[in-house]
Amino acid sequence: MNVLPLFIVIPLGAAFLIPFLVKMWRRIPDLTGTLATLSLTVLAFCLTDKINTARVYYVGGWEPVKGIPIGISMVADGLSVLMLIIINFIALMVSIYSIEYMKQYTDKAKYYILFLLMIAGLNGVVLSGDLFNMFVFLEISAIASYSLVAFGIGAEELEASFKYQVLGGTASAFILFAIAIVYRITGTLNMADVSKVISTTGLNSAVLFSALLFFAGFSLKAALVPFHAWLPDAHPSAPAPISAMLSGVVIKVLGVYALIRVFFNVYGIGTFNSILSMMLIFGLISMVFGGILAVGQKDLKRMFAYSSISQIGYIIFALGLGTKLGYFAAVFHLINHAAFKSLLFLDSGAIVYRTGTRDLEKMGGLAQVMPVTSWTSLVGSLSISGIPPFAGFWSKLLIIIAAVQAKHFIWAFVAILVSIITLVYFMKFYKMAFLGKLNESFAKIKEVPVFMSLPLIILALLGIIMGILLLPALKELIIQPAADVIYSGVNYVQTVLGG
Amino acid sequence: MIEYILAVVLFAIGLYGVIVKRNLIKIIIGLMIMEYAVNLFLALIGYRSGGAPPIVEVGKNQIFVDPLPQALVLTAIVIGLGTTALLVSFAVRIFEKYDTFDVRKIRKLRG
Amino acid sequence: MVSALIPLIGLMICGAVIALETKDLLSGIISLGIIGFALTIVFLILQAPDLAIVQIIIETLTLIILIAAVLKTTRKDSIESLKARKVILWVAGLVCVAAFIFASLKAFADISAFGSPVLRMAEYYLSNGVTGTGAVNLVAAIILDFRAYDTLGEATVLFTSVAGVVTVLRKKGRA
Amino acid sequence: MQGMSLIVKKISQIMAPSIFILGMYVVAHGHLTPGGGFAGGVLIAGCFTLLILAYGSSKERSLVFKEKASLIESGGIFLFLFIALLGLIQGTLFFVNIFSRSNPGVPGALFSSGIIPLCNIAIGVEVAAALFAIFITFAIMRFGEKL
Repeated sequence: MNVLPLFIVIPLGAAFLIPFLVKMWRRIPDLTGTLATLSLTVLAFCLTDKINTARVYYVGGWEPVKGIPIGISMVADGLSVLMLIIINFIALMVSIYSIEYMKQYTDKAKYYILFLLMIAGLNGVVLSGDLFNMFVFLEISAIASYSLVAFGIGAEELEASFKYQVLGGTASAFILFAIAIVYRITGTLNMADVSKVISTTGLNSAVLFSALLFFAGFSLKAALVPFHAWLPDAHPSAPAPISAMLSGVVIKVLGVYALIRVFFNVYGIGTFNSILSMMLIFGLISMVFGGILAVGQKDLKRMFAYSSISQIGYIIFALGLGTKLGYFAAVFHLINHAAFKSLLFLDSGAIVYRTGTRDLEKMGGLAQVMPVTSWTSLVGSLSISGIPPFAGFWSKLLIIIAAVQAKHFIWAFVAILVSIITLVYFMKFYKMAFLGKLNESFAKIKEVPVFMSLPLIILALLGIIMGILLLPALKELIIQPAADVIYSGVNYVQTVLGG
Repeated sequence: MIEYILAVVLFAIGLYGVIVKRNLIKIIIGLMIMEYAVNLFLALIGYRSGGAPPIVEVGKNQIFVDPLPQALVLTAIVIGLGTTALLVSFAVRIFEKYDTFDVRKIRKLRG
Repeated sequence: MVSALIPLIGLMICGAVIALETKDLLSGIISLGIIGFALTIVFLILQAPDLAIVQIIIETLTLIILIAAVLKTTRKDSIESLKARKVILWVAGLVCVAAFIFASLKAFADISAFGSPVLRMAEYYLSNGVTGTGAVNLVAAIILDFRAYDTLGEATVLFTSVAGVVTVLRKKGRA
Repeated sequence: MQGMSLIVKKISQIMAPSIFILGMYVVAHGHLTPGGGFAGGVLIAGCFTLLILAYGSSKERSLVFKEKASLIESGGIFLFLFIALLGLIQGTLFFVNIFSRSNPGVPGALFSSGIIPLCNIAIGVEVAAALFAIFITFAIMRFGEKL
């Protein structure tokens, strides 16, 4: 039996059932959330079998007629499977973490409903082989994340979320407009079929216009500088598990994944060749700006949020290099960033949970009272700033090597510089939060409960293992197939439609 | 052709509202105008000259307009309703905290 | 009939300008109603009765929500003061808009004229829609059979936004 | 929320049932005429909204309405998902229109086109409850006395 629909059905079904079941036992939301994400993670790992062939699933049994797709198709190729693994694994960690953390807030059932809907939306985006269907699922996850950001309904959260909604709504309008124009040009919505038609018409100004609209929309979702205004407000204001989801997964799926899918697989870099230089420039700007702005932050989570902008810049920069190694490095960095940024945000949540403040200046000496948080933060920080032998080092090294190979020496140098800046602010964070003299008011705090420290430990261990042992296996298993999908570009048409 | 351009003008007016206006309700209005414009554009691209509404009378041979964009608009309208309801609830909540819809008087939204 | 489109869309544009520029929020929202109801008529002219029905009811409901929100809060628009910053913003906004319209002018020169759509996916719906699904309303056939998966997503969006509204408007956020 | 004057009450008393029946009609004939689950659902929600606006409702009762509406909403959308799953259960694909294959009916008749009318009913229930929930949530909210 084909498992692809289950990625949508399980989270949706769980979300729809929670309102009925919660009356029976108040633990039901925790249980459903964790079980649903656990089963999804297992299913996602099952898909790594035969990862190099694209699985195509025609929803409703509407198979193509005379080579023209008429229904909606779900497509799982290497890139989709990689994204599914990231989404569902991080979601599992976040779901376990939320069991304790969300006790600070009221109405946990609503939290898990919205969380599961967000997962369903993200899975739907990644699996979709249809432009409009992708838009619909993108809206589901966007609307769920707007409400989750404001889950505490404090003034700051509401404002941040409003800003997020306005920019997100604008992005959605751009994307829908672009889809409408694409439909007008090609008469179809299936991505592979669109690609096929566009390759025959070539690049005319209508295609270019739709491409620009797509680029603006997805860049807003990915928070590339100068479209980043919402991220430094929205990510810190959200509850910590949601910050971890947003920074670790949502901007990558709605932004980076969608950009890759539309520009590399649908338009093809051959049709729209200035896309690579646009990605290079936007990636570089985001990388530098995010890094510089992060250094000055006193707010812990805001610093991480700017760091996310900078790291997304790295990924987009590596994609923009347009070489096989660049794609590989981009995918690898994407995995690393997902794992470590969610680890760091969960750590920040642990600190906030115990100290009640996000201000770095009020912290200090926490290593004495919170050893687990301290060690996992150290692993996360070192890995993101690219210290060997952690996984983050390898991915950054690969990005720089790729840049040198592509003869962008100055930009490779900039990437090294930003990497040093990253080290500076993460060391600043570690020193201010964990080293030094312990603040007296914090003398009595304890390590976080086991449900919160468990995901931290798992993610940190994963980082160490990924860097040292698993790299060759991981490479063959999931990274290379994903990079191949990007590299093969418009061959997507053949893999999906056949022929 | 001119119809398409007018739809784009409507979209641009909405965009202008979102960028320039400093009032939460006005920003919501701007977003809604953008949604209307996209719906209008989608409906326009499906029109076929002399086409009938896409409801088949069995046994009759007719020219119909393209039904697919209509299905898309139906979805887009409902999505628009969802986002608008959520935005309004946020605006009302923010008003409760600050007693104003003015972006400049609300801390985070400034700039 | 189709010749009425251009004046109607013109009316919508006027409504949009008034909605954004009026000083009274209530008038702004009612002008927004002009756009919505004019859009209903445009849908009817474009032979889309399904859309017209949904649009007219949803427009009414949206207006009720917006008006209720404004009546419970305030009708006053923020007072705009002429500062350098505001002028810059204004110029930036206008430049954006102008660039956008200019780009679209060039882009639409490349696509076929109004009234002759490109049918690729839709061809099958028009020729085999009734025999394939049994529904004579082709729009219903598309949204609930060919593209029913989209409709599941759409219903989920509504469910999500209701959950969101209930979440945001609940009494207390933190325990 | 307070009710309105006697005239409004009387008129809405007459109007509400007809709006309700119109809504049901639009839902049931979604595959034959313009309309369908969304339009019909909004109409049914409008009927209840009208009654609440005309007659008013105490805060306690509104809260009960909100709870009920949320539950019915989840039920409706779960039903839709279940109809979609019927194909999988039967051993074919997700969202397969199982009845139209085995028993297509006459196009144009009320009982035709397989799962489409069933989906319309499920969506109608969901949309009606969802919009009513949104309305009642806004109605409960008052300023001054914090929610």
